[in-house]
Amino acid sequence: MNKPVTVDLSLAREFGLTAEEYGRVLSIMGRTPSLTELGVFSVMWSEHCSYKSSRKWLRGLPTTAPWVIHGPGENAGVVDIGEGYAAIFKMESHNHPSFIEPYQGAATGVGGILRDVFTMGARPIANLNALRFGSPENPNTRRIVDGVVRGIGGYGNCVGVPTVGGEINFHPAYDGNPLVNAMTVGLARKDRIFLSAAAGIGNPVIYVGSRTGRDGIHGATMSSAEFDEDALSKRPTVQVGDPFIEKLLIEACLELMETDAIVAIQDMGAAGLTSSSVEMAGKGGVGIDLDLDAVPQREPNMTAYEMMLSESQERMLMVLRPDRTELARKIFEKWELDFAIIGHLTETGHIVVRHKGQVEADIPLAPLADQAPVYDRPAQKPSIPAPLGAVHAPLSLDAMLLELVASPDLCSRAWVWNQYDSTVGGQTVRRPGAADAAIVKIEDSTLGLALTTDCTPRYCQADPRTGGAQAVAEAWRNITATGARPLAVTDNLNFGNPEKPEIMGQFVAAIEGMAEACTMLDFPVVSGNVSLYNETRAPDGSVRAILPTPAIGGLGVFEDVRKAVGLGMQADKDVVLLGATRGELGQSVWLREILGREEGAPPPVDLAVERRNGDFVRGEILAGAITACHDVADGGILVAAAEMVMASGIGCELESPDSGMRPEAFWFGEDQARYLACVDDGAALCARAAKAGVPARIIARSGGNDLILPNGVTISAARMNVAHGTFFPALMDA
Amino acid sequence: MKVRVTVMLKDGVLDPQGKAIGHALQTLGFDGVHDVRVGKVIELDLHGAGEEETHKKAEDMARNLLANLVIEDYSIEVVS
Amino acid sequence: MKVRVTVMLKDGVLDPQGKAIGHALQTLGFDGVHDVRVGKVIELDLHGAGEEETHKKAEDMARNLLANLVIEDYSIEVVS
Amino acid sequence: MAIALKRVTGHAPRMVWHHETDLTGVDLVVLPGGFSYGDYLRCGAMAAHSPIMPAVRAHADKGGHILGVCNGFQILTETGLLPGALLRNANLRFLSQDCHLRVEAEATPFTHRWKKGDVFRAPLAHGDGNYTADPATLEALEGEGRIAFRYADAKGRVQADDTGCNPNGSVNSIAGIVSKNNRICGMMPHPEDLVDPLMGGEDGLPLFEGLVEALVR
Ligand SMILES: Nc1ncnc2c1ncn2[C@@H]1O[C@H](COP(=O)(O)OP(=O)(O)O)[C@@H](O)[C@H]1O
Ligand SMILES: [Mg+2]
Repeated sequence: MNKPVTVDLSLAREFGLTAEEYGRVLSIMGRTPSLTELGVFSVMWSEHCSYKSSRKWLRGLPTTAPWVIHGPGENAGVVDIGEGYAAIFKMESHNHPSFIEPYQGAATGVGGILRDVFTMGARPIANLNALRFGSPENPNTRRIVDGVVRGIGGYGNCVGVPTVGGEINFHPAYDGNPLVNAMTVGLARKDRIFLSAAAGIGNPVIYVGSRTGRDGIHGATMSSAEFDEDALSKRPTVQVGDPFIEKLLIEACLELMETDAIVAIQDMGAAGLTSSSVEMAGKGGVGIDLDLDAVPQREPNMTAYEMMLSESQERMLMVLRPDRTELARKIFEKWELDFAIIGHLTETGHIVVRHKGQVEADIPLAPLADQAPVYDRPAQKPSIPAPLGAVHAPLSLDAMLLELVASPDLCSRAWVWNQYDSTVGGQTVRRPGAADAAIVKIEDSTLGLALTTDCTPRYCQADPRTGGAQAVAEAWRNITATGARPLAVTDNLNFGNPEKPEIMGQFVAAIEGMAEACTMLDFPVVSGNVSLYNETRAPDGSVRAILPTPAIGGLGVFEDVRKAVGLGMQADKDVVLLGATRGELGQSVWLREILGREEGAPPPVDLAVERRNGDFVRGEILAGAITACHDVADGGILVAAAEMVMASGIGCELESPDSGMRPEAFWFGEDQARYLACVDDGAALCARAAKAGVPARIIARSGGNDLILPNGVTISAARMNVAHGTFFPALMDA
Repeated sequence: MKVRVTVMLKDGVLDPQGKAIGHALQTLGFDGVHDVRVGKVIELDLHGAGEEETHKKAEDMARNLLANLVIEDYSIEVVS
Repeated sequence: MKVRVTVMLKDGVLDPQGKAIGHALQTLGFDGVHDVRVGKVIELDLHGAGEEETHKKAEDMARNLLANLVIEDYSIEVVS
Repeated sequence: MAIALKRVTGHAPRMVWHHETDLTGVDLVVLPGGFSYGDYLRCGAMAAHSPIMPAVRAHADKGGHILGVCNGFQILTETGLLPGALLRNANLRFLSQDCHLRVEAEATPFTHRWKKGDVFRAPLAHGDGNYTADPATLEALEGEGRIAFRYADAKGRVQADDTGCNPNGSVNSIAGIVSKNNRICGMMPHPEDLVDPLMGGEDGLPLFEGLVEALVR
């Protein structure tokens, strides 16, 4: 970029701006912008930073509740969890970088979301992730899974934050476009939350963390472009993470946050110095002057353009009280991190960037924000899927069960989570696989958090509205099944190209479904992220979008974490099925894995029923009646029962359903709002359920080490575990 | 024949290990340490090929597996 | 001056990484691959010393930090 | 680790910054786990040279007690306070799972609450826990009864070439060793993560209770 370039429409187009948007830049500036200025506009107005296609619809999500302290708009969402504590959490995607370089893409995804959380004053206490990969048969999938899993573990393990949960799906729609959504949960005192709005004319602007290199320039605009063979040539933008520096940065920032030095703080995420400085000054309604000569640099001869757009990792921007600058410097020096005063706040309302005695950019901040494009893109209402006709089981119940528990979407994820340190910090009460949500306790209190990520993309593809609602409902249900009270969600909306009406239609419908579920379940959205343009262009020119994937990260709270229950079967209990079963096989895993068909409508989501059933189950758990609980989801009742048996090695004998429906519909149907629960006295629970209007029936008695099917066939826990545990090692370690 | 493939991070790509090692050396009292970069060496024993062919084969291996060309460069040296 | 310190596992110490790479190369269809060993290279830029002194310094660094002599051997090459 | 120590001793341990140089008045030095310096280069290699380490060595020379867990064990081998070294796990992947340990030496301050042959559960979480040492060192360790713990299955069966019993591939299934004077113990698994029923069990408690008892004596 050292050779002079002409700034014109064609360059603006290369930077991802449309002709109309470039025209707007010209009118705001009243002149041709400099290269650096054009860079600032292009990243600030990229889909990633401006939410120009999604903003209108995001407003439809409920974001408030008495326990919500900060909803969307800050670096992460903040909820009150009692005893003076707040939980701070958010989810963010690193899809495109993870396709280009799986290890570093995933690792820097974890690093980025950690920074969003500790920026607000929280110590990160748990990480989760929601992953989607291409078909296991695709030769690329193995490489991507390997890199992503190593990257997530490599970064999280090294920083010392436990990775406690997540989800994984495989589908050919993700072949050229995996999804890596990372979530971090942090803990803060609720009266010690740090925000990003800059204030105090003349206050110093401070840069801390790693030095700036030429990493990831234009990452933000790249993440808003679909993939083609060109993606390979864009590879040099890969960023490398340094988790050890992140660890130091966390400790240094938290130490500084104990003082009164910080006026405002923001991580440098996508579009680095540009977005952090523009957003901080913009939110505070002040101007900002930056002197790039003071920016710690890793490489020689960097230009203003490069420094403003670099996405080097592990950096933060802060506005400090001037009389505390030296105190802050001492703290960062103790942690051996770079610390530099790179500017100050002004009353000009402009961002002014100087480098080597030249003004490289001078942009009025208000129009940069206010006139950012917002699109109301045409959206085509998704068609209603045809109901599934009659289907018949081709195999015996036991054969189908074994096939299902071994299938890619239902098999054991132990190979994955065994590479994540899930216990570091010593607060993990339930590790991955032990309960429907991960459970982390709050040190020196009886409080605990239940954490989960959920989405069923095949439902969303068939019916985005139902799928959006189902994702929220399932997160709520998973938290409920541990006994925790669901509080709020973060989301990561992964979709294809919004310029296509059918994709926009999916997006709009999914948000409507989510909004409805969040409202009915008192489960507001407090933070989130949108990732669009998740499409791949095949060499033959055809373009394929991913399945619509609105991943939901849910958080719930325990007043007394000792009351939490896991999902492992316990001996000598009645196993009660709660919730009604109609045998919904449309879009079920059974239909796909056993009959090879992806058809029909997803199971309907009745939010009033969801709430009623869930509130009842949670009450029974907290009262001590239900001692183990598992929600019934993918694979239906039989898979849920098998999972309980596999988790503990304790078996159960299932009763014949006597339901009037075909066995495969009863056992593998994916009707929502259902739970399996272990109780001492099943009849008493059923009686209480009847009073509460919750359908309930005893379906098994636990004991021994075998799952005994109603047709008399016996499958040992050990045999199921072998089938369950084979897929990942066979795919990855062969 | 013995061949050595050396894989280093590309210039401009952050090398956290190198940085940390440089820092540790300084702490140990070594001065004058400027840039430190860390890479991998893979030493292979390839049977049944001449020097030129061994070189070509190693190059193939580097491109296909040993180096991640997104962030790494490689160099090849036939040792014996 | 530039100096390169190469650190390899001692003969006799099992090298699972080398084994895995050998296996992967075979799967990729490369034949004739016999022994594979994996090591580290650390490239250092040392200012203000002649060749001999640079070598000595690098040797010190290798013994003190860069190699673990219980399991590793090192070799030193002054590059420029 | 700090939580476990507090639970057992009733008071919070003193946290020492790696730039400090003084350990006077300390009964027990614990080098906990946790990716010192990012585990770059080799696990524990850089931490082994941090300014506090001469004081740790002096503590050892005076016959003081030292426990190194996970990264702490790696640091102890890097400094030479314990023999051998820890290589990459045999399967080249980070491992985070429960394992079972068989107690091999019962006459040390770290193990005297158990009997030889006892089996207990402990979580492990490391990428480089594959213990190795040269034959002479191994012979000495075995001969002098300095193997503290071996990886085993739940029934106590030790089988070095079975990843079900010996997850990281350690030579002779060695999970933990002690120094000649029995005062320094290094181990890869984390007994401190199982000292509370809420967290899944109290399997690790005997180590800490025994240690406290030995220190008081
Ligand atoms: N899908 C969504 N639902 C709710 N809030 C969202 C969503 N997407 C983004 N947000 C909110 O918009 C703000 C900007 O998000 P983002 O650009 O991802 O932050 P960052 O600058 O940290 O990358 C955040 O407060 C985020 O929580
Ligand atoms: Mg942010």
